[in-house]
Amino acid sequence: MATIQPVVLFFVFGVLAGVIKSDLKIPEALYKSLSIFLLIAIGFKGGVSMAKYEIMEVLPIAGSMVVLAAMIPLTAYPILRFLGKFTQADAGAISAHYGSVSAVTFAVGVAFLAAKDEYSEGYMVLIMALMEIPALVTGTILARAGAGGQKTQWGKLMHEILTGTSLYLLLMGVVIGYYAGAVNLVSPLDKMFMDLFMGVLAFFLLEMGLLASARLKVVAAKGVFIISFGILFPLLAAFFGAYLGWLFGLSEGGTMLLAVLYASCSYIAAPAAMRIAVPDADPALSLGASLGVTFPFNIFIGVPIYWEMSHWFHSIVV
Amino acid sequence: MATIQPVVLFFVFGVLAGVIKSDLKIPEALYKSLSIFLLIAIGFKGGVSMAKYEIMEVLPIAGSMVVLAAMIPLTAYPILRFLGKFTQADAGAISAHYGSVSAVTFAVGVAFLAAKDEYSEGYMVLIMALMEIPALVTGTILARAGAGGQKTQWGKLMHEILTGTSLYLLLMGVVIGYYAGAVNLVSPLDKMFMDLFMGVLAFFLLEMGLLASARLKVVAAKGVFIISFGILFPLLAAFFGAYLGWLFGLSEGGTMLLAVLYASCSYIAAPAAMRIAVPDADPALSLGASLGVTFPFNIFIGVPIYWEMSHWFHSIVV
Amino acid sequence: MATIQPVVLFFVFGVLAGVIKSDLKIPEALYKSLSIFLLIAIGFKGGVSMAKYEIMEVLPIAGSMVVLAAMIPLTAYPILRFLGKFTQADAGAISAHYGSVSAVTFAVGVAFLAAKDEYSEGYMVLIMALMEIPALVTGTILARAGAGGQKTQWGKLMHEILTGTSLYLLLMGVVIGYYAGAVNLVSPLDKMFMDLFMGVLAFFLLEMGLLASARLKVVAAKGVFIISFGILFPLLAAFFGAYLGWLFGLSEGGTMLLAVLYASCSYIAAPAAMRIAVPDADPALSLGASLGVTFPFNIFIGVPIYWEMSHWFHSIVV
Amino acid sequence: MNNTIAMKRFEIVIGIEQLEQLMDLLERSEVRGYTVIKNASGYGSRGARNPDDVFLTDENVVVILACKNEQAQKVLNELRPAMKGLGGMCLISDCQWVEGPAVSY
Amino acid sequence: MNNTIAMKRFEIVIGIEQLEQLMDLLERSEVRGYTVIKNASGYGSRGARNPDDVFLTDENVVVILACKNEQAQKVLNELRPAMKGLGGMCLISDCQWVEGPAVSY
Amino acid sequence: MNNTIAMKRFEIVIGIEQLEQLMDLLERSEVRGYTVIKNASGYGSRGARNPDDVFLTDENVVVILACKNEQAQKVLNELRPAMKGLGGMCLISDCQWVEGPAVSY
Ligand SMILES: Nc1ncnc2c1ncn2[C@@H]1O[C@H](COP(=O)(O)O)[C@@H](O)[C@H]1O
Ligand SMILES: Nc1ncnc2c1ncn2[C@@H]1O[C@H](COP(=O)(O)O)[C@@H](O)[C@H]1O
Ligand SMILES: Nc1ncnc2c1ncn2[C@@H]1O[C@H](COP(=O)(O)O)[C@@H](O)[C@H]1O
Ligand code: NA
Ligand code: NA
Ligand code: NA
Repeated sequence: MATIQPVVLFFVFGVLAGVIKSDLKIPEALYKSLSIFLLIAIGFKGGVSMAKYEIMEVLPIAGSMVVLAAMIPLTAYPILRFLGKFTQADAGAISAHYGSVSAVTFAVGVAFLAAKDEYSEGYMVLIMALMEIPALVTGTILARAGAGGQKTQWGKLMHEILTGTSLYLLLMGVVIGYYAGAVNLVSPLDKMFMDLFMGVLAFFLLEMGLLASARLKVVAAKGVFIISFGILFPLLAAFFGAYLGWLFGLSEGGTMLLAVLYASCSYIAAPAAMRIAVPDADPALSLGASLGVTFPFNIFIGVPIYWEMSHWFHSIVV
Repeated sequence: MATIQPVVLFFVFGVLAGVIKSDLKIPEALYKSLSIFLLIAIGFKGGVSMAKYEIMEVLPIAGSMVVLAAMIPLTAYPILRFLGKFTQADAGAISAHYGSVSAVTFAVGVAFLAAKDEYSEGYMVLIMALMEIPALVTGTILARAGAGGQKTQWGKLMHEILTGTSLYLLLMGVVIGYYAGAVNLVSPLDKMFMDLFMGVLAFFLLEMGLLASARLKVVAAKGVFIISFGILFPLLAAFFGAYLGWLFGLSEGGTMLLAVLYASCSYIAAPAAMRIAVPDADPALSLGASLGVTFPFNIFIGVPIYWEMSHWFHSIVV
Repeated sequence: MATIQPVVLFFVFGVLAGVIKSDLKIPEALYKSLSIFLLIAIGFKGGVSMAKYEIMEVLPIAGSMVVLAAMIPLTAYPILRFLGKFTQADAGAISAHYGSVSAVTFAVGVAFLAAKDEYSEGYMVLIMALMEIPALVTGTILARAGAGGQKTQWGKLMHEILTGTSLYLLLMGVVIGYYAGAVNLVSPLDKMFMDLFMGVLAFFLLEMGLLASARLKVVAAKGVFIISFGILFPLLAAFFGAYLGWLFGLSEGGTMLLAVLYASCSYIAAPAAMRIAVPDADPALSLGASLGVTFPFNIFIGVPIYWEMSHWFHSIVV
Repeated sequence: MNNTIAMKRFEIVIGIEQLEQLMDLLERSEVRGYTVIKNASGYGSRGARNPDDVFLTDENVVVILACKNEQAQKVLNELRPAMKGLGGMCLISDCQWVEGPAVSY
Repeated sequence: MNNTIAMKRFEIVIGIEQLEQLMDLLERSEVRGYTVIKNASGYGSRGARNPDDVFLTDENVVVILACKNEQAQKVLNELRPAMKGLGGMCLISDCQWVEGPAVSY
Repeated sequence: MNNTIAMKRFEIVIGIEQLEQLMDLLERSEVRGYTVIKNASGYGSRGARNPDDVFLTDENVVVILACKNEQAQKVLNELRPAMKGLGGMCLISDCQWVEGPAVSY
């Protein structure tokens, strides 16, 4: 069994602070600054290691995995709509959240591999950045198809998706990291974007813990189905991701990261996009499931399981 | 004589900026972020080095020194009440401030030892975290005993003391540092919480200088007694602390740090607690003495003196 | 030809975010915190390397170059007033901006030299700090001389210039760096103020890009003259600076940095000072030219050109 | 003024620590709209209160609410006894609600 | 009160995303002065709106403007149809402008 | 309305750089309560003023104060000449102070 990483204990203490009603508060500006840092740093790191690949070799694999990510909301929707009895709007919006990804969950996965000294493909971060697009579009179609009412603001939605902060900062990090790697000038920037990564992640997880404990209370009131969904669906999605990673010949680390991406769900980009695209969905529902249930599940229990999944796939063939 | 550490010059420039009315301002969010960082980092560092001790060996010594810290407000109170002619409320509240501790003063002491390459016991930080409790409780009892008027909100006070940000973050740092040390995963987190410690302290001292210069003006108007108290009492408390440290067999560095803890006084946890427990005390008085007088005295003059005290105790016996 | 540094790509992405109307926003507190960091760090670094010189040797050279910087507004003014047909107030205020300096442009110059492993004199930073003074005073005289109307608030202006945040933090950094260098205690502070410099600069340039793209729109509406001025005048000033640097026997790197200082123009200290001294000047004009035109020109095109200028001067003599 | 409804405007200033209590009270009074401005400072019977002081933070909030004249007395009846514990101030004035946006009073 | 002019005071609460639109409208109505308070939260027909929520930010702004009685009807005529799209609320009340500062109404 | 006192409500908007001056003036007029909202932006005779601009910060503050009718004229007499130097605006309106909280007017 893997030892728990010290960094995730920050999350535990964040939750605990919420539970005991400590007056601990992370200034909003710090929270925003850290999230900007993390997105750039994740992109940068991926970009630097992508500089070692032929970009043209990578694109078809990455592209396929991005497109196949549309399968996630397509699977989630019928479960939510027909088993969970959610409205079309809610089922579609939640599907979009689960098709989309969480950069922080990904970062915890990367930290897990780093502690094990396991290799993974640098372009996973590119897949992460681009997976948002099919997930949010598919989720919106599911929420809206055949429904009357207000017309979907597709123009506004696509602008939001394509220029949204998360995608923009990740891609920016990738491009600059790639360039820095190519011209061999990574060095003074890595002191910030690589060396401090784990420390920043620690702070961020502390705040995430505070936020998650508030959200969990809200979603707990919504019943047991959504909580079960928030735990079981990621396992299913991860299995699919691990299968694809193995199929496409990723390393064990890369396969695990793809499982993490498929299992993780969004709490930043998706809520913003769904408010524009599906304003009649209840944001407390999707956010509660995503942040209050699936995020903690993934970073504590999911990540080690997904590593075992990847290991299992890679062991059967050889 | 010891050379002045560069980091305390930041404090001087903070004070100077206040004096010449520079428009220099540290954003509040930065101030709060830095203080969160410092508390976690101080705890983390202590926790990592505590991982080398048997925890059960440490607890009785640490516990004794925490309990004995209640002596500080018990000594301060009669001086303030009968020599200083302060009201019971004010005398009690000020006692609570001086019994409590300043993590930044402690950090300056740690930096002083680091510059000298002197060893100190890691669990001093645990003593610091826990000393708040007897100090604030004793101070409140002194302020309230026999006094009629509003009933003391003990429940609210204990919640404030036990879940207050400073104590929580320090203990969290200790626990995570201890765990990281035990499982040998200190490494990526130390880039943040250890390497950057002095730089963050520098920023923080700059802001402290700005704040202290404003507070000193206020306390100066309150007369010469409170200023003398703010300088002489810490010397007395430090002497007591150094004596105890030597008695309990601490290293020279540890003895000095205990002296620093006993001499330092609070400007974050204590003001918050005293507003709840002793609302009729004048916060400008205790805060002015603590931040405007004792803090600067300690970091410039006190710390080197406490080092000499520790040295003196350790030399007489051997 | 020099390769573009990765760090300036952050500026490009900042501009791009503005152009595509991304919702990317840097919290104001982060922006202010980073600028405080950069000013201290620039000063600190210069101070540390100044500790290697005899301070008395340096002062006359530095002093001369500071005084000669008054030539910049004196040259800019007639161009703006008679060729550009600006009002006396605007011409004076813009002159003050161009006589003054941009610490971030200087930092990009320093990073350029670092990537080339080129030496430069540490006291350039002292020149930068002090150049503000003659520039702002000369600009104000030009804007006000012979003009009736409101009396110039010289007292308030001099207080603003001498205690303004930029000058104060730079000088503070220099003094502390110098002291730390002299007593050989640079070590724990450098982890913050030196190692992280480039990473912080990256964040800052991202924000500068966002701000510049907004400003460029405003200045573009003001016509072609001000844009041409914003590109051509820095070239002229840089040439003068490079000539002086060579004349005073600076190294190639130092000569280039002096050219950068002469070419760069202010967008923080000067706007604040000019609002007090020349309230009837239009701040959108000077700020637009400085931040929207000259700043991007300098960091992308200017810096490599000024390096060639320095090289050229140094090659003709030898 | 045409297309407007005569209403009462309440303007309440209290400490932020009492905001939740006030919001519960307004909910009980079936108020269907209010606006909250945080981070206010001020001066009153308890002296100066200022959210910007790093060590001694006291934050006031301003709550503005418009309701029909009929409802105003009801709100007032609930509010008046509570205000004793809340401190601060509560002003009432006449105003005209401009018809147009969704009804939230 | 001496040295005062009878005027109308508008108090408008809308979402920040509509502020630019409102400012354009006020410019068209030749309003020569207004004050904007950002970062307001509130409750109305669309439920709670709160700028402090990290994930689901909804920021309200309060716009206060004083203008002469003559101009008030004109502003109102422009404002009323727009408010339907803007949501929020708009109150009008009587007030006295104290003469002294530069005229900006 | 029962249990209320008729009062005057002042609403003053000025630049933050003049706030201290205004507070001194209010103290001299023996005002015993006021509320300050910072970080306001606005438009007036000096054009747009906006605290969010990183380089050209202009912050307005809104000061609200309620006082008895008798005192209002006194405050106004102090305020009116000062407002010329302060710029901004000052509005006065009628309001009812709800009795309950400690007297601070
Ligand atoms: N009756 C009211 N009194 C005060 N503020 C209101 C009222 N109704 C609405 N608001 C404000 O207008 C905002 C938007 O209202 P709505 O569009 O109805 O959701 C709310 O969040 C409140 O800040
Ligand atoms: N007469 C008044 N006018 C305006 N605001 C007031 C007045 N009295 C009290 N306040 C506000 O209410 C807050 C609390 O008042 P108090 O409980 O009396 O200290 C003060 O800090 C002010 O912001
Ligand atoms: N007619 C008005 N209505 C509301 N606020 C105003 C009005 N006139 C001026 N102000 C406010 O007062 C500030 C300063 O005004 P001024 O000194 O005229 O530029 C403006 O930025 C506005 O916030
Ligand atoms: Na997913
Ligand atoms: Na103490
Ligand atoms: Na220049």
